[in-house]
Amino acid sequence: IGEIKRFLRDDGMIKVSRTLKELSIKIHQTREVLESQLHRPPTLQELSDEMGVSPEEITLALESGVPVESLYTTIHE
Amino acid sequence: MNRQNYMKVEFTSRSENEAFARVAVSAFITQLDPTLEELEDVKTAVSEAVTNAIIHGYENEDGVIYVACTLNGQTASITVEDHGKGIPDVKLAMEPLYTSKPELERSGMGFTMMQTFMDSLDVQTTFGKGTTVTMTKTFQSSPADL
Amino acid sequence: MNRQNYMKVEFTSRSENEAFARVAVSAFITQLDPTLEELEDVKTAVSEAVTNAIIHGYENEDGVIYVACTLNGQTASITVEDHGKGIPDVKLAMEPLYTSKPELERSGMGFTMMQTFMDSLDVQTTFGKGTTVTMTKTFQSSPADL
Ligand SMILES: Nc1ncnc2c1ncn2[C@@H]1O[C@H](COP(=O)(O)OP(=O)(O)O)[C@@H](O)[C@H]1O
Ligand SMILES: Nc1ncnc2c1ncn2[C@@H]1O[C@H](COP(=O)(O)OP(=O)(O)O)[C@@H](O)[C@H]1O
Ligand SMILES: [Mg+2]
Ligand SMILES: [Mg+2]
Repeated sequence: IGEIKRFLRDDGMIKVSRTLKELSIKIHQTREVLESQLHRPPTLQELSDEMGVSPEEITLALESGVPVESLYTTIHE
Repeated sequence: MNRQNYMKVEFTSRSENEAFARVAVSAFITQLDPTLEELEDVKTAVSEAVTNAIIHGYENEDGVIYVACTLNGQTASITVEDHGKGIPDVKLAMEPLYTSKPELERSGMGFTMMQTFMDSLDVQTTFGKGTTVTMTKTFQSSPADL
Repeated sequence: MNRQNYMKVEFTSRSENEAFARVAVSAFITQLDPTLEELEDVKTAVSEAVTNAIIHGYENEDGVIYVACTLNGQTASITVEDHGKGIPDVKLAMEPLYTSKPELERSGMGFTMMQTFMDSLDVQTTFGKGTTVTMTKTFQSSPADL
């Protein structure tokens, strides 16, 4: 069943919810990288330029994504 | 979620608000757990309708655009309304490749894209008063719900 | 962007629309180029105000919530309005830890959070008619513009 689901997903069945979660993880990773480069929190535009994703899309991903608190465990699992 | 859920958003007709309109609709529709492809389709259709309101309806002057979305089961009904100049000949306007602004390098494919990416498209317009575009799309149920 | 830009959104008072309201406001204020921290502050304040409208204003019955956002320079002004039951004693309601629904394990910290995370908070209410919460926040200019 896992195989079938994976096949379906890869075949145009990918749920937005999954993509947004992945994007939100990437946003938080990018933010950490930029913050250490700039020595201050990056703005949305800076994140957007770095990731090639519009600031509005970023706000959507942040909302549907992984809560910041559970990020650490997700990334380091 | 048996009764219908709706949202309406209104905003200044500026191109910098187009991404906002797209994301507002996306955020509301994520409740139906769409696939990436389904959501992309809706976003493209909303973009085209909002761009039309900005550049044709209001001809880049400040006006107000209204976007509404109603959810009924797995079906979303979306309207994009402007109180701009209206369309003198809708049948002609909806023809593929027709554009009244060839000088702006418009493709004339906006209505065709709305038609292609959504399940239905209806255009109501009164010349001199404005235009309301209504589109619907039914989303697949989540595999988990089947 | 000299003239002021605004958006208004209305939606059914359901908890599943809270995320929608947060995204709508966040997506709109991206135009002021906030940091993620600033965005979190605004989202928390909007959440608290919208939750109050849902559970206190409409007591979980279907009603309509109106959220508006106006941008003026680097300042965003946000209102959250309901036409629900209103607040009999605003001064008491705004006190930290006060809640009229202790049975729901509410923290009584909603207004305090709005006050903490935003620059200003104003509550207008008429008992039996509804409540309008107005909050403002000024964002730092983009470091790149300085
Ligand atoms: N909201 C609107 N208000 C006024 N005219 C419109 C509106 N939307 C579309 N039109 C008219 O319909 C034509 C076709 O629209 P469309 O298919 O999107 O092509 P394009 O935008 O590339 O011109 C436009 O050129 C314009 O004349
Ligand atoms: N929109 C509203 N409509 C009616 N009453 C409200 C509204 N917002 C707040 N209140 C009242 O103010 C009190 C304090 O609100 P808040 O500080 O958010 O605490 P809590 O929501 O945890 O009770 C609520 O318990 C309620 O009695
Ligand atoms: Mg067009
Ligand atoms: Mg509260």
